[in-house]
Amino acid sequence: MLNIETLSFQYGRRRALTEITASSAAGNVVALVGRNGSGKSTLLRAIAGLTHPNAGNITWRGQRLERLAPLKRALEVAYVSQRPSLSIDLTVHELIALGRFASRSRLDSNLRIGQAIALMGLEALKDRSFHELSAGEQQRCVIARALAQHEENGLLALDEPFSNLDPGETMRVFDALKLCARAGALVVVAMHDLALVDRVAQTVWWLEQGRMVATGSPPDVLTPTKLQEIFHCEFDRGPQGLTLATRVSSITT
Amino acid sequence: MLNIETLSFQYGRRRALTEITASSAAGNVVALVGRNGSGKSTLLRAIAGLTHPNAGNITWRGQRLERLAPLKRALEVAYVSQRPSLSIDLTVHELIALGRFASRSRLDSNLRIGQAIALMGLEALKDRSFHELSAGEQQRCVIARALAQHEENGLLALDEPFSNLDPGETMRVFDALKLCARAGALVVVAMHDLALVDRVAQTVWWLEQGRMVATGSPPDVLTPTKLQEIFHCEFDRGPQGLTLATRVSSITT
Amino acid sequence: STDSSTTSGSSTTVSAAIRVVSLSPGVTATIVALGASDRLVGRTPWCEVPNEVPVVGSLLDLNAEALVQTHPTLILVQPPAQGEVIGLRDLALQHAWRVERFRIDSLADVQSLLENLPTLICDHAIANDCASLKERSQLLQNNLSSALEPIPHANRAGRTVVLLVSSESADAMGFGKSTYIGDALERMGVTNALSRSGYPALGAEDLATLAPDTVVVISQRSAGAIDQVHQLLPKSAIYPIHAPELLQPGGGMITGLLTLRGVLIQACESSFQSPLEKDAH
Amino acid sequence: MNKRQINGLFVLAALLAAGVIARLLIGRDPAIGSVNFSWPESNILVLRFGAVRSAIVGGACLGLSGLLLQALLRNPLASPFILGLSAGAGLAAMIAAWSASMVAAGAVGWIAFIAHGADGVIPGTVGSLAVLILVYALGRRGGRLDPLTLVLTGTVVATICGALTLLVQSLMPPSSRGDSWMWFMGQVPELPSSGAMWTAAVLLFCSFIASFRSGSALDAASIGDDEAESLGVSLRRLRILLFLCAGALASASVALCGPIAFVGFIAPHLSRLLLGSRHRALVPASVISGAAILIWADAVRQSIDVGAGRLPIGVLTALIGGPVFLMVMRSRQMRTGAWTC
Amino acid sequence: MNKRQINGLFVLAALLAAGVIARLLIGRDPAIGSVNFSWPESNILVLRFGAVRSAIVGGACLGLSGLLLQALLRNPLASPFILGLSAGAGLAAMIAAWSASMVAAGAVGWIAFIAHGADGVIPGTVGSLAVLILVYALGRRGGRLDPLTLVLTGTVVATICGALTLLVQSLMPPSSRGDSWMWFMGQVPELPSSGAMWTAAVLLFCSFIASFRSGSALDAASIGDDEAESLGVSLRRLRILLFLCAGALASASVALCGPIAFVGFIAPHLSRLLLGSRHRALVPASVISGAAILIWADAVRQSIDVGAGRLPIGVLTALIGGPVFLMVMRSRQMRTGAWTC
Ligand SMILES: Nc1ncnc2c1ncn2[C@@H]1O[C@H](COP(=O)(O)OP(=O)(O)OP(=O)(O)O)[C@@H](O)[C@H]1O
Ligand SMILES: Nc1ncnc2c1ncn2[C@@H]1O[C@H](COP(=O)(O)OP(=O)(O)OP(=O)(O)O)[C@@H](O)[C@H]1O
Ligand SMILES: [Mg+2]
Ligand SMILES: [Mg+2]
Repeated sequence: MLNIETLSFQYGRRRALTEITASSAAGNVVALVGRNGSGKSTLLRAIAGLTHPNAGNITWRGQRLERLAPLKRALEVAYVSQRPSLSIDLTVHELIALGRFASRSRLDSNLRIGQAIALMGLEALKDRSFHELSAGEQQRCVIARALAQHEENGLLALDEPFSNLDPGETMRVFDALKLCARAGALVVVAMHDLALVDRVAQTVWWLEQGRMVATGSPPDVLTPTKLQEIFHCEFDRGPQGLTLATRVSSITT
Repeated sequence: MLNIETLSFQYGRRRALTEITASSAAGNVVALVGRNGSGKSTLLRAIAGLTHPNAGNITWRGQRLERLAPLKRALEVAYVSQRPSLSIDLTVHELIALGRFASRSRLDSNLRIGQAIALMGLEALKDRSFHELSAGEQQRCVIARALAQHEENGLLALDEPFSNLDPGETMRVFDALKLCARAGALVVVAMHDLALVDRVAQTVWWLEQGRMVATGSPPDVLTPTKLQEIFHCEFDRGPQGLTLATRVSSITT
Repeated sequence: STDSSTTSGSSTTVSAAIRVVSLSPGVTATIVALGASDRLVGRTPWCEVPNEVPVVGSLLDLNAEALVQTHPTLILVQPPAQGEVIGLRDLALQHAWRVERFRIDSLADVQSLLENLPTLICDHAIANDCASLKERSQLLQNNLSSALEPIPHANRAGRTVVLLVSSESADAMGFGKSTYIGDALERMGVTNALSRSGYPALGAEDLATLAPDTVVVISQRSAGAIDQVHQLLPKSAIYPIHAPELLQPGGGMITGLLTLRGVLIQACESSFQSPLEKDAH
Repeated sequence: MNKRQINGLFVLAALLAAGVIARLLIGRDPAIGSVNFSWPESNILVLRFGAVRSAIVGGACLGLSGLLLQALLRNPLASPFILGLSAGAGLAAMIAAWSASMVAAGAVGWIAFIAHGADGVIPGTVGSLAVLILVYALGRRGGRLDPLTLVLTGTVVATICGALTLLVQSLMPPSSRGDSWMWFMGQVPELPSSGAMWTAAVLLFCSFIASFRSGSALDAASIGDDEAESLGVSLRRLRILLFLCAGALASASVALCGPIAFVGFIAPHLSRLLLGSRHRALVPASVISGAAILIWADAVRQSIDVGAGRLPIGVLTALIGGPVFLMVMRSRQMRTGAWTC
Repeated sequence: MNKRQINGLFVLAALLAAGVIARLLIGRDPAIGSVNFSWPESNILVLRFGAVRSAIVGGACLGLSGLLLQALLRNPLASPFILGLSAGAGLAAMIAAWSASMVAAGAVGWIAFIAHGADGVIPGTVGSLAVLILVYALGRRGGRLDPLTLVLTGTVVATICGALTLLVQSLMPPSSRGDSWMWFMGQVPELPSSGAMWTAAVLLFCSFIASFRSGSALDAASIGDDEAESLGVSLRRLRILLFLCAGALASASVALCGPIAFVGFIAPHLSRLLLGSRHRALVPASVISGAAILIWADAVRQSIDVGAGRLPIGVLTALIGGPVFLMVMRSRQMRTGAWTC
């Protein structure tokens, strides 16, 4: 159970989050949507316990994650940042193995690393250097790392994990996240592809300029009129779910 | 006119592109699609004249770009990489101004920088430090830099410019690219969002494992059966154009 | 170009016409030994003088302004070093200063320095100045010769080595053949255990292998270092001496040579008194 | 550990062993300067063993310290003395020497106490610890150790200490100024002070255990601060730990061998070229290669005489380690075409 | 340029002007050590002007060289001497001095030729150019100058040169060993060799123009190699240009002032803290702040006497530049909370 109460955060004097309140039970996929710069990444870091909020608080299963020791926190929450970086030369396998940093059991770890590699389809890339991969392949590696780290019933906080992924890989990752949620995890994903959100998330949290403007199920929140208002582009809700409409096609013609 | 002839490229001993042949006239938007690791970025860097191919050649308006002096090349082609980085502290305006590095005329440059900023809606962020922006805002900055650099009738090579952008900004960037193409430029964009490709690109180049497996207009190339085969997920072609179907929704239920 | 306001306060006016700047500690020490330090108006930071003489920098970091303000007539330098001060030559020409160079490496260099210095620094305007300086120089040369007289029964000291030890952990420096100390040992008839030339750095093992009969350690304060030499050479006779003058070849080292001679004589006598010990070795 | 790492460690260990044997066998006649190889008499053997111990412990301290600092400061130019520790130790040694000359001139009290340590390890240790604390205090930003701030602060503090050393030196009587320079050449003492030896050995042991256990934390720290924290690495604690270990090791090596920073710069790079960049393997590799470089340098200097007796150890570490490093760097470039630091 | 940059340049220029005035006015009675402030007589004024010229040109060379190297090597620890140029110059000067002593002992030919240059700038220039070529040859990867390879190569070559210097030094009689240390402290000569002065001034002028014009190329080079190339920056040419300018400036400053690397390390950082990181502004700022630091250090040392005459200039640059830098660094952190290098 994730509980966010009147959370505020600022970078220096710039306000990034203003009195955010929201909550979600485990077993869900929560999609964090909103315009660029609306505060998704900031909120996600706060959820993962990596920053100290200026006001309000966040609890996960009653604990304030930012106050836990990192080793303990790592067993509760796995985080993937929007800009992965690596300053030394590791192979894919070594990088994913870092996901088990906090775990004690060797045997269990090897199992989990193998599972994560299989789940992300990285068997063929296992022994290649991370720096020699394409952007999408790298993205899959860091997701695999988070999957290896993540414990059942834990929290998965992913910041735009689908960027750079091809449609097939996007599906693969989504399936993996759904699987985690079904197994009892809470998955919070910042993302921009509203069509995907609509199809996959149980809950949508919508941020605007650091404020939570809407929470609820995708069909309730992502109505074509609201989307039109915010993003200035038209969406249709057909039998397939949400799809992008007009304007674009108007130019194409 | 961009002409690619039996182009091959390898990283060390690893083959990344194999005998690519394709061509496109100016005034087009060419979408480069394919799975992760299929060689899109590699091809784009070759198109931008940043690498020396191992075999074959690329010509743009009859010139081999990789043999031009960088200052001259910069007037022909603007490039945005998949992983923008900046090691010093610049403001957004300063970063975008770098796009005019190769140009001689000061006045013209200021005009173009202003236009690019307006086109990408960065007026409000103009004086902020690049490092203090959100990922999507940074992405818009580097696109603005390429727009400022790009000369009419030039070549624009963009590597996944839509990653990290919200739907509204995606539309904005797409409109800008269309505008460039209409004005006589050739725009080559590596991208994964097939629904967007379908709506906006005139030509699709499809790479598989370093080979060009299909070229042509979106409806010809992006047929649901082919997509199913490659990406293992179902697409529908309805009145709205291409949309992602089943499998995903099957899980959601 | 005389400006009385900049004249050194403590220097008397024995020789207003001769104003010497020495850029070599060895030369300075020689001037002091000649009793002519009253005409020194400039020195390096490394020079030790009894009276107050301003520092005008060194060959490698000259304080030209201070040098000009001392109004020298004669500048004494000791090549080779890193090369001479750029522009010193021009400045000297411009101000009509005389510049003299001395090489001081061997005992012979020291002797010729003693011979030549008086004529350079004496004031012909003052009666007897040159003569008395020469006299003192002769005296010093005599002292030097007598300090270097063969020591009776010098071979009783056995294989001898003179060491400079600065601290416990650093290597000692030995004085080999054809150095000024090596020359001195030879003149005194003592066998230098270091049969090589130059100033080799000697590690602990080197000392233990060398196993000299007599060791003279020039060290100012490092008690630990001397203990260490004892520990390394339990069978040798070890004589620590306090003679920093010995480190600077020139007229100033004569007292140091006398100290050295003293301990060497002691070494010969003590080994004469206990011949059994020597036989045992 | 993978095969490359194990092979690399083997090679380094073999080099170290060969170095030990060489150092034990090489002898020289100091009187004429000729070299000989033979098992020495017992009184000489003791000295050679002493040098072997100094070289192994000192080199290991330097290698590990350099590795930890390169990881902590994220800078390939980092070496044990980047934080100013050896400069601090040098300053303290110089102050001790100065106070000794004051004592000789009749001063008393605490000056005499410091002066008493002039020959031993006390001033060096005190000096480097003082600098450690100072750099720690100044090198933080927002309450945390920040690599860039730390590396700049360390460099500046080192330079200031160096300047103060010269200042103190010019306060001393001319005749005793020259001596202290000897200290700055570095040594591999054949009669190491047992205090310095034991301190260094104990610190090396503890730091080795601590850094070996932090091996994967060090790897994890290279993926960016946020993600590393989320993996369970306490960057705060890791940095303080690294800082303290690296500082203690540098101080210990200074107390034992004086300032020979180059070994600590080159041993980690050489290990990285041979074994790759995982810290689990790099920690033992840097320890071994540091010891190997120092012992080989010491062995070679026994057998070289250009007319000035034994050369300062710093000359040999540079003349052996430098070219070896350049060769390995170029050959590995040729082979793989890619080398990340 | 924006307001912050213009203000910063003004402040630095004012500091430089004040430094020049201070240096011209401060005098000291060498006999009694008292300081006085007054317009000097003409024969003294000439000397003070000489020092002012040396400090301005030398400091400017160092500041610019440091800036270019920090940009080229992408390393905040880079300073003019990271490439081993001063070590090379020191080695050559030492060899010259040694051969001078050989000449005295009867050697002839080219040794005599080198020795003849001992009091000029020839050996220093030859030495640093030789090192420049060596580092250039070794510091490339795949035919291009590569920052990491270059910085490691430079450091190693510098250390090797330092070791060789010690080696040559230990061949010289001990009485002349002490002196040569002084050279390594650096100087601000009141009687600069006109050859060195002109060379440095011309090189400074050309390098300044070249780097000022490369200002935006330097900014552009910081956005990653591919993108920079696509903007029109020829990284190959830029790096070679920077390398040559930085190397020539470092050599010139060594010939003029000996090795005072610290000014070159600190001037660019100080400028960056004051003006931000755009190179158009940093180029003039580093030139001015380098000159200002050196002239202030020289002015202050005229007024200090701890009993051994003037202190070496290196002591003052560290004791003035160091704390100023630490203060500015801390105050700016307090203010903005963010500082990128
Ligand atoms: N620096 C490199 N060294 C070696 N191999 C590389 C390097 N960069 C990419 N590759 C390999 O070359 C192939 C093509 O890579 P490329 O980056 O062009 O793919 P891409 O189509 O852009 O993928 P993505 O959609 O993930 O961006 C991949 O198999 C990749 O692993
Ligand atoms: N390091 C920082 N310093 C100052 N302001 C920042 C910093 N990082 C982000 N911001 C600002 O805080 C706000 C929220 O940023 P955040 O990265 O959370 O947005 P986001 O919703 O993740 O955007 P995107 O979709 O582009 O990733 C933005 O206005 C951004 O400019
Ligand atoms: Mg974000
Ligand atoms: Mg790509």
